[in-house]
Amino acid sequence: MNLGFLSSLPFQPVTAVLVIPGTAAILLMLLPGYRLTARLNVIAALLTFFAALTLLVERPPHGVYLFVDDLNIVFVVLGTFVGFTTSAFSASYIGHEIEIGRLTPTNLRFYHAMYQVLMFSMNLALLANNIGLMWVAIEFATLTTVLMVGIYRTHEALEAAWKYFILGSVGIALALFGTILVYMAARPVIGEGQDAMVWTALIERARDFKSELLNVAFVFLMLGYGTKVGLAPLHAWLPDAHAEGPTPISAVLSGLLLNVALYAVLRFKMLLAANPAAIAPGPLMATLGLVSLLFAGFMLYRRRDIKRLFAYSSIEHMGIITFAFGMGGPLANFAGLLHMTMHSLTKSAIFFAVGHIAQVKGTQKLSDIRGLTESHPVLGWGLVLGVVAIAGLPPLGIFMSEFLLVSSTFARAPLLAIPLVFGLLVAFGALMLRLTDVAFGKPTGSMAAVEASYIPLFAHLLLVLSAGFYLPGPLVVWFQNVARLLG
Amino acid sequence: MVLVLILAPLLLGFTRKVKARMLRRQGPPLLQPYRDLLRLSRKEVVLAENASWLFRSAPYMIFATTWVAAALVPTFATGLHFSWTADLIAITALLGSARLFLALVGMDVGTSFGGIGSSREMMFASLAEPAMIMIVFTVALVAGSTQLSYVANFMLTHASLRVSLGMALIALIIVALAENARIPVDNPATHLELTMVHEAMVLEYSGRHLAVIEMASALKLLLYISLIVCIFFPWGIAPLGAAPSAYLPGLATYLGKLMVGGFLLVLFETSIAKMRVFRVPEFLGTALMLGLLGTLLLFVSRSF
Amino acid sequence: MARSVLDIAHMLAGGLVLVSFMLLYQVRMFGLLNVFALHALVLSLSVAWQAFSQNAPHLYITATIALVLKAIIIPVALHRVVLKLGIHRSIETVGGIGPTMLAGMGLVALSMVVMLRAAAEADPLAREDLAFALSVVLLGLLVMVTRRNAVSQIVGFMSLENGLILAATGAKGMPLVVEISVAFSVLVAFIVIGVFLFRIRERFDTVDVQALDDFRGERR
Amino acid sequence: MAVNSTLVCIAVLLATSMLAIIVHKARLGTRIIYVCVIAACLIILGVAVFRLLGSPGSAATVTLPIGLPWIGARFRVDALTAFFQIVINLGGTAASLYALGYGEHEEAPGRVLPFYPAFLAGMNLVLVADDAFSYLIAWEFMSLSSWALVVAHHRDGENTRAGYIYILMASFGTLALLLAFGLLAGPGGSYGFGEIRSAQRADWLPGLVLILVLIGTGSKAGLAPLHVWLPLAHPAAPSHVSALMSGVMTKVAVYGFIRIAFDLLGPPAWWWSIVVLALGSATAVLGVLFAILQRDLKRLLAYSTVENVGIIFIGLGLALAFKANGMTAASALAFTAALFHVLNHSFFKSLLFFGSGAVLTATGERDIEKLGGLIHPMPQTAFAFLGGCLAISALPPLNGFVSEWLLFQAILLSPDLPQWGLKLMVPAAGAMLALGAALSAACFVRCFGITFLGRPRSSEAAAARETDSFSRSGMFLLLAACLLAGLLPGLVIDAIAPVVQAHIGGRMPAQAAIAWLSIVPIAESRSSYNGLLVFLFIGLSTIFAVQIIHRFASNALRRGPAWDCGFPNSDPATQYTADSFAQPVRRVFSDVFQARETVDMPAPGDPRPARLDIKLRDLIWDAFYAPIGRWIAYAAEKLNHLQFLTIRRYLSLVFGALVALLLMVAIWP
Repeated sequence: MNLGFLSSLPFQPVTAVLVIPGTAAILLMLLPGYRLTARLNVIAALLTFFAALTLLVERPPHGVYLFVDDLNIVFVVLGTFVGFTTSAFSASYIGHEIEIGRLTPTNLRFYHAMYQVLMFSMNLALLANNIGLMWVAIEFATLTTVLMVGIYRTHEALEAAWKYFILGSVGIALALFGTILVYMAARPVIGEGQDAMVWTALIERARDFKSELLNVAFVFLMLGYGTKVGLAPLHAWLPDAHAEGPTPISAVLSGLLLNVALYAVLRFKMLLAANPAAIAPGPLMATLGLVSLLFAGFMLYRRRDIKRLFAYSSIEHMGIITFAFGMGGPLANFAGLLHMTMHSLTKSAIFFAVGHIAQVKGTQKLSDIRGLTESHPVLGWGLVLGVVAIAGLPPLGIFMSEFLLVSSTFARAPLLAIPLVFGLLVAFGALMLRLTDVAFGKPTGSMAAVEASYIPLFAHLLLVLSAGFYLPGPLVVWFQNVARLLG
Repeated sequence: MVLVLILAPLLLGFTRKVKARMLRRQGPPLLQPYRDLLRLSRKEVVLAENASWLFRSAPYMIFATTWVAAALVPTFATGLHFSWTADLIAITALLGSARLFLALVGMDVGTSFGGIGSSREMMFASLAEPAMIMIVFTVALVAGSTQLSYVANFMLTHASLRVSLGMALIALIIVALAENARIPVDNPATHLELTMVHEAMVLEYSGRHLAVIEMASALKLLLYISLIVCIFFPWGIAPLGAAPSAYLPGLATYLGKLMVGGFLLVLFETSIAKMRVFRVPEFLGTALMLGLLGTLLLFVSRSF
Repeated sequence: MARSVLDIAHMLAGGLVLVSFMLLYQVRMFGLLNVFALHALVLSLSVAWQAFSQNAPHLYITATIALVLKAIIIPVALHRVVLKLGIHRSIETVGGIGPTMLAGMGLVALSMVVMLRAAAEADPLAREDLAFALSVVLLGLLVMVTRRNAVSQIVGFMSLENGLILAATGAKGMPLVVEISVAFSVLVAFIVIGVFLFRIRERFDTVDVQALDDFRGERR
Repeated sequence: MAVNSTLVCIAVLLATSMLAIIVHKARLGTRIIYVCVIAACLIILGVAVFRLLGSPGSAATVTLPIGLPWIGARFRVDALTAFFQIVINLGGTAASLYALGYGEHEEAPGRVLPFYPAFLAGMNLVLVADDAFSYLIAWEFMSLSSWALVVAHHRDGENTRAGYIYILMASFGTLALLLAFGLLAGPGGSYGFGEIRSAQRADWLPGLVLILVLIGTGSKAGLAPLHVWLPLAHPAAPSHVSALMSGVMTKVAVYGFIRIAFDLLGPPAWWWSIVVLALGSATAVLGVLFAILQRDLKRLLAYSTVENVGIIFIGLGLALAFKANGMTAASALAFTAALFHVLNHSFFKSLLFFGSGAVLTATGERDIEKLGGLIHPMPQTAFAFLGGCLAISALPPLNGFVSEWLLFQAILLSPDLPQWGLKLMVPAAGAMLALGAALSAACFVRCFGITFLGRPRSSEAAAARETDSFSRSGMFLLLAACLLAGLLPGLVIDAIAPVVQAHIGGRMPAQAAIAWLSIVPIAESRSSYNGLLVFLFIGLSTIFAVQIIHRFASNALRRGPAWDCGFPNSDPATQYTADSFAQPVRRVFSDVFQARETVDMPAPGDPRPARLDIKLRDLIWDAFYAPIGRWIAYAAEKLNHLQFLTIRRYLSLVFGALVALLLMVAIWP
């Protein structure tokens, strides 16, 4: 695909990243018919992805509302890519759902529209140069996902959506309060009005801000956005939302929304880091991360539902990433970024596999799924590869980040490394235990061949695999810049 | 090498004779063992149906290994030509391989007695061998060599009384008793299968095979006695590079020592009774402990 | 002038906190709803006053939204719900009123300490407002935590959100306040609709969240 | 040049496993794959041999632009690497040769063929890795591929369980190594081995690293108490893979230990050797004791692997002790002995596993209580297996004896060590070593006797057939290797010398020059051994005896029934069983095993058969692992309640967190 064509479009790529999904959403709201809408959905996602790619090529100047810098472009590109692959996956997945009548065409129209809205709001949250705007966008994303989680209208789905909704709203409220406090802190320095909420302005003047106010603000922001990240005491919505919603949504949640929330947290961490007098945000994040890691690690053992299992593993990995950014320093930050990327790819891949598995086996109960590698070799080995990757075994990408994280942590703060390693081991044990049961042994359930689209699954896994061996130079430089940015 | 071959049955006969005399019996003539061997070798061989090639080749292996081991022990002169081909440890190991073959053939035919024999034999061995190694350690640490000729020389030149050596001697005697299937560990003259250890293993043998095995065990006895002799009582043994003329007195003293050794052995045997199989490990355990103690003593005393 | 301005703002904000306390010790459903209406009223007043004192006209919109939506429509709607579901008897609270009140006091104290330390030399008006807003937020959370019943939890959440609006308006010259209040109203609307949309009445015999939780994904 | 060719071969191996995914269904697929593997292994082998004998001193390095971005993947071949390359690829070649025949019986080639070359590639990669990252990647890749092979026969629950425990222990070890490297590399993250070698460290650090490395490599090598996975996982895999895991992969772990403890870590402290020696001797004795009691042929072999690893670590411990006290010659001796044993064990353990695989294919049985009399249907296998048994029992003139003999010689030099701890530790280790050697002899008499001798105890055993020629050739190749290494130890020692030179700073005196090819560790007056002559003597005297007998004695021979002691019962069940063979040992060491014997002796006149049940458990498992498992299960159960809270409770969690943090901010100075 030649980028010249895209940049020759009448509008800036930045806006393109937002406009394409927006218009697509409206279109999809109107158009009937599953095939057409599914295709349109994929195409829109693809275009968005290319638009995001063009951002790499020529970076637009910082606007008042939108801006692009090293940090958020990582998230944007990653997000749009996963969004695209997921839409491709969802096309085949939803097709099956229609056949078995779990979804009605009306649901479907709604579903696709919502999907694009989600894309839109997430991209907005990432590109927003205004902390208020970012907040609004994230709230919007949450609401859409709430609606999509509840789309099946089963007891469990509704309950999950409700739980997600209530907890999410509280999180939103806390985040808003934090945002207001930041404004209050910025106002005396920058002056009233718009500018005091513009990110680029804030970060420049951050050192002069009132540190105490910033501290309080960070507490609220950490908890507010941390709820979205799914950190341990605030995680409650995450497993059920993943388990009860349609699998593509689970993939998007794990692969994207958590990252977006994390992105918000990172922004404010940078803000605090820029202010010498404020409390160091690192320890707080590190603690929350460790707690999540350990907690999720233990929770993995008692899971009976395959999607919940991987939801908890998302909590675990978010914990690891948060810990990494909490540790700070070039190595740990690099590890954190890498881990985040790899986790998005791997986890969404796993959900692709799990979606098809659940469809062909007709159940999500772990105890009813056995011997996948024998009954459905491609899916089974795909799942094995994915779990092996997520468990942090080489030669896949996550190993590299865990390697950097653990070794650098142990060299700097040995006492922190012990719980980290312990948590990793516990989680690893649980994952491999479940994997052994699911992938091996005498097959149970239907042996029917599954009409699945393996491309997204294996595209992701291939990326992860290659990343384990080789990170392209530009990517590395870029990550290193971001790591430096995060301090 | 040939010498030991000739002497071995004689020693056996001697011990039997003396034993009989002690029991107030007339006892077989001194040369009886030779006669037995000849007779056996003339008899035909009766093989069990399912005896394998191993069963038929093993006797020769046993004989050969034992013989080589025995030939490596300096008897009356230290300047043996090939003495450097193997040292004490190697000798122990050679005997070990002989034992291994013996135990294997014990299991070959697949009767229960052979099994009993080999399992007990291996259990004894698994304690006797470490004990032996420990003894070797002690001796080697004293003499600064595991090379028998050098050891004998060392003992000859600066022989001095040492606690650890005494321990080693006792341990070695115990080991020797166990290895040669003598009372109290085993009764060479038993005819009740359940009490057999060594005999049980060779139960299936007959004719020439039996002869070879008997020869081997006779060699073993000789080997141990001459081992004890040359390590602990090397007096009169012809030193390194001595003129052949010195060999004669050496030989004489050697024979004398053999007689004494055989006599003591018999004395010991007749004075005590055979012990239960599961008391044997304790018996051998003492040997192991003594050996280890001797070694430790030397290790520690080095620092003074 | 400035003095009285400050006092009135102060009084209104303090009043809001007071009303939150009243929310805390309501045991009757309707009582709760009425008090909440009052809460919203006070809020709209204080917002209006801020609009006047900061002469920021756009805040009037927020005030009216608060007034119309929160003080009138939603309480009425909730009345309907309560009647429809027939749960107007009384609401089981977790822990007695006494402890709850004490906890509330503690929270207010905490927020005072935090804010006054934090915003020491920010301009007094904003400072007071912030402190009060924080305590309102915390009290709202406390209400949510101490009530077993969905409707009363909604009420708690809305009071919390009132606190946010208070803070937002208190933050002098803060942009987007209107948008935010609108967004929140949408959110609240969603919640209220949710009770209908999810047909909780039909699916469950009661809106008691306990009942919702019986459908926790993995049965034990 | 050496590095490049090695890397190319590794790439070929990886490509082969890719290929295997495609062709594993094809009729000739198995052949193709294994032939490719053999080719690659042979090339690496040749290069390594050439290097070790040709230009041992130097070290060639290559850096590829993959792996950790700012370091790149560094690869290096020095003497140590070359030596272990020889060990591994000899084993690999033999195993592949064996598998050419054995693999035909594989029922699920799709689960073996793709991972087998990957496994070999991983092991080779570990050897050449020259920075922490690529080292660990290779290390874990090795574990991963072998895990896949362990769970190849996945319908058997035992195997999957074994695989689970294995992969868990493996990643535990990897994390330990990761921590070790973290310490070595320091916060700056200089992961290259070069930097690590030259780095300056706090004096407390190397000790900690050594402990971590012991945990990391020990868990792979099967050092007690980290050995529990080994007797489960090794038997679970197909036999040629078991051979690789037992004979070769444990050696890779040893390599890791040597590479870090002797190379990267700088001068050792004397107390390290105490730790190593203690662990090593405990492992040796425990391993063989448990081996004696096993009824499963392959598990028995696995336990004996544990024992031999113990022996190797005893040697390494001695080497550390001497090195720490600057006694170079002695240290060189001990180190040589350890490396020699590495080589030997890789030979005869692979050989024995091949044999067990042959038995498995012939009878479908691993339980030796159901075997017996196999020497008649499969004489050649029996012969090879017997050779392996003799070698592993450390009997002259085979190779096993030489390495143990060298070890004993090294121990004899240790009274000059100044530290009291060592003065007491070393003789104890020596006793343990001797005990282990003797017990292993007993163990393998039992193993061979019950399996191959006597009468068949089951119809399968009775119906057994000799295995195919490929399998046999694989076995005899290794048997020849055992014999050669036993007869010409001098050459092996000289070949090892450059490795020793590189890591100890001294070497044993050159052996090749000595007359009659005998070996002399220190001086002839101390000790010397000549495998060749011993062999010749034995051979001569055997011939002599045979000649005499056949000349003078009657050659009459008659087949008759075995002596039944006047109690005719020809049922094979009356034979001595494996358990009864082990019974004396079990009694003697009863307090080590805690074996539960339950005897059920029916009253006279009761037709019930009498029963004797023996329950045997690995104490280490009960002592360490079971409690951990229970604890984790308990914690998981308790925490699991958090999945089932009400929304209100979740809210109160959030609320609590908020209040707590606010308090924290409030009391913040």
